[in-house]
Amino acid sequence: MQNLAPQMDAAPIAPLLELSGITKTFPGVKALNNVSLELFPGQVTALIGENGAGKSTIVKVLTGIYRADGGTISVDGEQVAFTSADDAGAAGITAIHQETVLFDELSVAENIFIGHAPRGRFGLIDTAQMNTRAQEILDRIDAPLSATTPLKDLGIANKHLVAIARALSVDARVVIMDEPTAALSQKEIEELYDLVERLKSEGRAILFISHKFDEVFRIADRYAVFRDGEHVGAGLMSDVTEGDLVQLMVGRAVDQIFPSRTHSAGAEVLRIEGYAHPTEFDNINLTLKAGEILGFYGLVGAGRSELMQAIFGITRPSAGTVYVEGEACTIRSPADAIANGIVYVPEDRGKQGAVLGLPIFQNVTLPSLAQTSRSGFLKLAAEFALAREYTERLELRAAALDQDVGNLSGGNQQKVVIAKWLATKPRVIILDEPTKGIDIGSKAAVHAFMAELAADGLAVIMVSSEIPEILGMSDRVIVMREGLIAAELRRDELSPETLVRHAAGIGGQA
Amino acid sequence: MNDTARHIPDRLQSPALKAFKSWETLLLAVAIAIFVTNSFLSPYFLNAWNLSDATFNFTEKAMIAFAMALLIIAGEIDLSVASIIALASTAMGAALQLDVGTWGLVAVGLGTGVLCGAFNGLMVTGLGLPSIVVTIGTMSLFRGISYIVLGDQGFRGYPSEFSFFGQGYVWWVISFEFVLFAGLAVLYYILLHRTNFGRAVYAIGNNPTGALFSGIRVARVRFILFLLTGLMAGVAAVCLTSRLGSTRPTIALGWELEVVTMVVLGGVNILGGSGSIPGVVIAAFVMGLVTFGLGLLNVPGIVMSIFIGCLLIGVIALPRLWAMRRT
Amino acid sequence: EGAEEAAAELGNVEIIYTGPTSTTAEGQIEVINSLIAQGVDAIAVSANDPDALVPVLQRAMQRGITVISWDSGVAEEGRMLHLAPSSDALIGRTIIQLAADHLPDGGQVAVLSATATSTNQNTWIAEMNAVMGDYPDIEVVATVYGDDLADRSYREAVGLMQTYPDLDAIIAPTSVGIVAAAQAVVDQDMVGQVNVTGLGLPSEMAGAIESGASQSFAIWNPIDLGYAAAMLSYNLATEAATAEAGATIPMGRMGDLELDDSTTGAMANPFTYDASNIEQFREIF
Amino acid sequence: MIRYLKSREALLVGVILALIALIASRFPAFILPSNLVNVFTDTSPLIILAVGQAIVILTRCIDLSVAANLALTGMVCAMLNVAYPGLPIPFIIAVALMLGAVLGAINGILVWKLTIPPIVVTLGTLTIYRGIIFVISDGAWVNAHEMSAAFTGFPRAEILGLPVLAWLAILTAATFFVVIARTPLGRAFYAVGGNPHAAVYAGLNVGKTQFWAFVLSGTLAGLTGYLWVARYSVAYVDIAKGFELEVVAACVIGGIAIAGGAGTIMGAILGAIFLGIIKNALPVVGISPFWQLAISGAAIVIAVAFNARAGRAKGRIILKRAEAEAQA
Ligand SMILES: Nc1ncnc2c1ncn2[C@@H]1O[C@H](COP(=O)(O)OP(=O)(O)OP(=O)(O)O)[C@@H](O)[C@H]1O
Ligand SMILES: Nc1ncnc2c1ncn2[C@@H]1O[C@H](COP(=O)(O)OP(=O)(O)OP(=O)(O)O)[C@@H](O)[C@H]1O
Ligand SMILES: [Mg+2]
Ligand SMILES: [Mg+2]
Repeated sequence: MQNLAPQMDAAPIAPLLELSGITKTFPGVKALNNVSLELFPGQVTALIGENGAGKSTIVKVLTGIYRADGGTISVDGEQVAFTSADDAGAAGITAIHQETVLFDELSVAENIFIGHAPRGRFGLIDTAQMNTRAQEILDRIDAPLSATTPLKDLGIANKHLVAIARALSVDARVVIMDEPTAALSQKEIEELYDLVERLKSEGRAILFISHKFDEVFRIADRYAVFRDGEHVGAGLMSDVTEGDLVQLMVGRAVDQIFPSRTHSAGAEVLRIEGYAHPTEFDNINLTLKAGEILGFYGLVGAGRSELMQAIFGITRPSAGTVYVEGEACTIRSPADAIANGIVYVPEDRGKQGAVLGLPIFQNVTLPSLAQTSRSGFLKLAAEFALAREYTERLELRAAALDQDVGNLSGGNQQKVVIAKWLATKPRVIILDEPTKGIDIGSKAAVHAFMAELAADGLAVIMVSSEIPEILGMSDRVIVMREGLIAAELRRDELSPETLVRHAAGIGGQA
Repeated sequence: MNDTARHIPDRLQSPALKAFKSWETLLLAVAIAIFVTNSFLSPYFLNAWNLSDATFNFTEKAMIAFAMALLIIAGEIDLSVASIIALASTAMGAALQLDVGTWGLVAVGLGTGVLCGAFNGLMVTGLGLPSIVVTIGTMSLFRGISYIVLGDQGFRGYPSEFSFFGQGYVWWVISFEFVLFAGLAVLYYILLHRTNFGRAVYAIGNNPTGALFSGIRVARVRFILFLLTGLMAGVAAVCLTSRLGSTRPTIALGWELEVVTMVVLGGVNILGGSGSIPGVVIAAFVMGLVTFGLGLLNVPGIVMSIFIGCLLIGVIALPRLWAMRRT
Repeated sequence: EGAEEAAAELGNVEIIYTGPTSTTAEGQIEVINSLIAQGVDAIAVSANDPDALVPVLQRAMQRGITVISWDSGVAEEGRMLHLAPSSDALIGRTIIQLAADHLPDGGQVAVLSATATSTNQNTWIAEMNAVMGDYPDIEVVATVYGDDLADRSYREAVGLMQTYPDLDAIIAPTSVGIVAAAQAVVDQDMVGQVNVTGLGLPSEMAGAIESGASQSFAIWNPIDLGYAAAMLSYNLATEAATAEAGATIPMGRMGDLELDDSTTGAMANPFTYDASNIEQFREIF
Repeated sequence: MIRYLKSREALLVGVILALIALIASRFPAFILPSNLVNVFTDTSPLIILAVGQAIVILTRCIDLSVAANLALTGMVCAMLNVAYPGLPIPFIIAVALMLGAVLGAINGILVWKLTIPPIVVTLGTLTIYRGIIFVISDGAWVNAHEMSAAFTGFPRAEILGLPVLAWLAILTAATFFVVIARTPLGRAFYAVGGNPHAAVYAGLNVGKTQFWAFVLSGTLAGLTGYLWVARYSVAYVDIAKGFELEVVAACVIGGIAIAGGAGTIMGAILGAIFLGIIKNALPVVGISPFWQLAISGAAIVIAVAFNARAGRAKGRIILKRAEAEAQA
C-alpha cells in the first residue's frame, strides 16, 4: 500500500471527497434531502444521527448501490458517477456496510476478494495468492481467522471482521465504516480503533458512523450530523460537547421526547417460570402487571428476541410455563399466543411484522379475521371499519386503506403492525425494538402511544437497545446477557451505567 | 400531534376502475379476439356441438388449475398432478376388478388423490422441503406405482353409469364436465376471494414469515392446499377415466406443465402472492380456444404448442416491455 | 403417400393428415374432436391406445362418420373395421421363423418391443408365443420395452446382451427397436453372435444387413397400407360396402379385404428382406 | 479431512459404491470393466446436462428447456449432415455449441432484461423449441442410414478404451471444475445464488450472471444434442422428451440446493451417475422395467429428504454452556 503523505499541518486542506445536494427518495420516505458532506485525507469524520436519519443511505449512494435522485459526488475535485459497487471501488471508495453482506457458501478469502480476485495464468483466479493476501489482511486486523474457512462456519462477530477485511482488500483512499463496532466485543473494538489510527496515518479519509458517543469522541476529528434526511451541522470535534451533538441530532432536549406518565400497576397479567431453550436462553422468570411497561435491555445478540419469539410461540421452549392471568397456558404457535392475548411486534418489520404486498386493511385484519368474518366468509365492510378504527387512532399517514403496506414509510409501516395487534384486543403486547428505523416524529408518536396503552391497562414488554428509550419509558427493566437474566432493576435503580455494566457483565454492583 | 384524527379513505380508485385495468381484462380481450378470429377462419367453429366438444380440451386441466392456482399463489407448486391422475385412475381400475360400484369408484379416485396430496403436503410442510423438488420426485413415484400395477396392461370395462362423468350431458350440449368446471370455478372463486382461508393463502404467498408472525397457521394452510390439489387431480382422474373408458399408466402424460402454463397465463405470479380465479378461467378458455381453433385448421398439435409457448412468454413480457419503453 | 395415391385414383377425395401435440391418447382425442367438428366423412386412425379412443370414436360414428383403424388397432366397439397390415398370426410366426432360420441348432432369443401399451406389438408377441411349440430348441428368454425411443431401445438391447451372454437373436417387431438393436450389436462387437431380426424398413435396415448385424427382417409395404386404408374408408363412407363379420371389401389395387369375426382384416403377408434383395428396396421405403 | 468424509459428495460416493456392490453380488458381470464403461458412456449425456443445470440452479434459476434445446440442436446437426455430408465433424460440433448457446442466451435475455421468472421462461421456450423442430423437419425423422459414417462414428470412436462420448463428459466435468473454482464468473454463480442482495454490494450484476449460466447450460445442451443424435443415430421431434426433469433430478440428488447458492458440480455429476446406474442395472438385475420410474422417483424423494436433514442450518448459539457442548 502506498503512503499518501500526511499533510495534517498544511493549513486548509482540500476535501478528498465532496458530496453536495444529494437527494434520495424511497416510496413514502425522503431518506436524503439535499445533503452535503466533506471528507478530508488523514481525518476521521464521524457521521451521527438518529436511526433512520439517512446515514446508511448516503453510504449506499457513495458506494454505487443506490443512485441518487439528484446532487453531485466529487473525488479530488473531479465529479464522478457510479452505477455499481465496482465503479465506486475503482474510484477508491470502500465501505464496511451496516448489514453484513457476505456469502455463506464461499470461503473467507473468497468473500474478501469476490469481484476483484487476483488473477494468475489464463486469467484464472490465483487461489494461492488470494488466500495469502486474505490471510495478511486478516492478520493485520488481528482477526483470529483462517482465510480458507467456509464463511458459514463463523459467528456474527467474526463475519463482521470478514466484512472489515473485505473493505481493506482494495487500496482505497476513502474508507467508510457504518456502525462497525455494533457486533464486536470490547477487545475487537480496541483493535478496530488501532486500525482506524493506522488508516488515518496513511492519509486515507475515513467516514465513521456510530451511535456511541464515547467512541466518536475518542477517534473522530470532525463530525457531521444528519436529522430526518437533512444535513444539520458539521465541524471539528474539538469545538463541540456531547450535549451539543445530541441537541443537533434530535433538534430538542432529550428528556422532552418521552411522555411523562404516572405508573399505576394493576393485577398480574403474565408470569413466566423456568423458561429454557437448549441453545438460546435458560432459567427465565418474570412477572408483568397490567398497565406496566417492562423494558428489556441487552447488547445486540443477548437473546432477547429469541425469548420473546418463544413466548409468542414461534420457537418451542424446552422447559417452563407461561401463566396468563394466573392460568397456565400452552403456546405452540403464534395463533395460540394471540388466543391467549399475547401479541408481538417483531424487530424485523419488513420480513416478520408486515406483509408488504397486501393492502393496509388486510394487514390490520390478518390476525382478527375471525372478528371481521361470518363463518369463514370475509366481510369487507367490517374489515375496512376495523382497520380504519385502529389506523386512525394511530394517526397513520396513508392515501387509502387499500394501499399496499410496502409503499408506506418505515414509521407508518410500524403503525400498521401495531394497529394490527391492537385490533386483536390483547392483554400483553411485546414490542421488539419498536422505534428502530423510524423517523423522529413517528418515534415520539409510538412512545406516546405505548404510554397510552399502558394507561389503558395493557401490559407492555419493550425490547430496546437504546438506553434513552429504556430509561424514558420503562417502569422496570430486565437486563439480559448471553441468554440469561443478568439483572432486574426497578425504575429508581436505573442509570445508563448500571444498564451497561449488567449488559456487558462487568461487575454486578451498581 | 393534531387531535382531529385524519380520515383515510377506503379505496384509492373504484373497484370497477381497478378491474378494468387488470390483467383479467387484457386476457379477456385476447380470448375474445381469438374467438372472433376463429369464427372467421373456420366455418366449423361457430357450432354448438363443436364448441361443446372443444370444452373437453380444457375442462379437466382447468379443474386442477384452480387448486394449483391457490398453491402457486401460496408460493408452492405441485408438478405431480398428472401422475396423481395416473395413480388415481389405476386405483379405480383396481377397484373395478373387485366389483366396486360407480360411486365406490369415484370415492377411490378422489381418495387416492387426497392421499397423494397428503404425501406431498407432509414432505413439504413436515420436512420443510422445497415443493418443486418433492413433486419432481413424486411425479416419477406416483406414475411409477401405476406402471408397477399395470405394466403393459390396462383396465377397461368401466360400468356404463360411470361413463356419465366424462361423456354425459346435463342439458343439450352442456356436458357434465363443463358444469362441474363451472361449479368448481365458482367454488374456488369464493374460497380464494371471499374467505379467511383465501386471505391466508395470499398472506402466505406474499410473506410466509410475516403470515406466521400474524398468527396464521402456515403449515396447516399449505398442507390443506396440497390436499386440495390432490383432490382436484382425483376429480380430474374420475372425469378423464370416464371419458377414456379405460386406464393406462400413460394417462394424462405431460399435463403438469400444461396446468402450470394455464395458471401462469391466468396471471398468477409464479413466485407467489398474486393471481385470481377469473384469470385462470379465462386462461383455460384461451388455451382451449387456441388449440381447438388451430385444430380446425388442421395445424399439427406441435405447432400449436409454439403458439402457446409464445403466448405464455408474450403476455408476461409485453407489459414489461411496455413499462421499459415508458421509462 | 399411399393415401394420396388412393385419393388421386378416386378423384373426389381430400385427405387430411394430422397428428396430436404429443403422442398420447388425450392428444389423439383432441385431434379426432377437431376432425369430427369439420364434418369429415371418414376417419382412419392408428391408435396409441386401443381403449381410450373408443368413446370419442363412438361419438364420431354416431354423427355418421365412417371410422376404421389401421396398423395399431382400436377395440372392436370403437371402429367399423380394423385393417391389420398383415395377419397377426402370420406376423407372429414370421418373426420367430426369421430368427429360427438362422438358428438351426436352436438357441436363446429375446424380444425387444415398443411401448408396453402398444396393441399390435403385444398381439404379435402373443401370436409368436402361441406357435413356440413348433420351435422346441428355441427359448425366449426375455421381453423388454424400448418405448419406440431410440436411446431406450438401444440401452435395453445392450442390457439383453449383457444379461444373457449366450443370446443368439433379438427379435424387434418395431422399426425403431430393430434399428437401435442392430446398432447396439455393432457397438458391442457382437456381429455374428447375435442376429437382429423382426420388422423394419428396408431403407433404415440396409446398413444393418450390410454389416451383418441382421441377417434378414420382414415388413409390409407402408405405402400399400396407407392406400388400402384410404380405399376402405372411401368404400365404407360411400356405402359401397358395409363392415360386418365375414364381409369382403375391395381396396383397389390391393385386392379385397376379408373381415373375420372381430371385423379385422389382414392386408397382405409380410415380405422378407435380406442381403439378396435389400438394394432393390432401400430406395423405395 | 473429516469435513470431506462427512460431505454430501462422499456420502453419495458411498451410496453409489454400495449400490454397485449390491448389484455385483448377484450379477458379477455388472462390474466387468467393459460394462462399467458402458454404463458410464450411457450416462454421459446426463452428466453433461447436469453440469449445465447445476450452474443454472446455483444462480437461483432453473432451465426446463435443456431437453428441447438438445433435440432442436440435434435435429439441426442431423439435417446439416444430411444436406452436406462432407461437413467436417469439428464444424458440426461448433454449430452445435453455438446454436445451443444461442438458445440458452434467449432464455438468459428474457430472465435478465425482462426479469421473467426462469421457470416461466423455460417452460415457454421448451414448447417453442420443440415446435420449431417439427417445423424445420416437417415431422420427419432423420435416420441412421442418412447420416454419414463420420457423423455417427464420432461419439463412438474409442480413445484408450473409452468412447469419445465418455471422454467429452469427463472433459466437460474437468472444464467446469476449473470454471467454477477458478474463474470470477464461477464464484459469481455461488454469490448471486447464495445472496443476491449481497452480490449487488460486491459489485456483481445478478441478471448478467444468470444470463451467463443460461448460456453455459444451453451450450452444453447443444453439445449433447449432437452427441445424442449421433450416438443413437436418429433425430426426430420427440428425442429426449421429458429428460429435463431427469437432469433436474440428478442435480437434486447431488445436493444442489434448489434455492440456489449451495452444492457442487461433483455432486451433480454423482447424482447423474447414481441415476445412470439405476437405469442400467434394472434390466440386468431382472427387475421389470415397469419398476424403473417408481424406483428413480423414490430415490429422488429419499435423497431430498436426506439432504434436508443433513443440510439443516446450524442455529446461532447464545448460551455459553450450549456453545461449549456443541464444540466439544
Ligand atoms: N430500500 C429502502 N426502501 C425504502 N425505504 C428505505 C430503504 N432504505 C432506507 N429506507 C428508509 O430511509 C430512511 C433512512 O434509512 P437509513 O438506513 O439511511 O437510516 P440510518 O441513518 O442508517 O439509521 P440506523 O442508525 O438505524 O442505521 C429510513 O426511514 C428508512 O426506513
Ligand atoms: N450468528 C449469526 N448469524 C447471523 N445473524 C446473526 C447471528 N447472530 C446474531 N445475528 C443477528 O443479529 C441480530 C441480533 O440478534 P438477536 O435478535 O438475537 O439479539 P437480541 O438480544 O434479541 O437483540 P435485539 O433485540 O437487538 O435484536 C439479529 O438480527 C440476528 O439475526
Ligand atoms: Mg444505518
Ligand atoms: Mg433481536
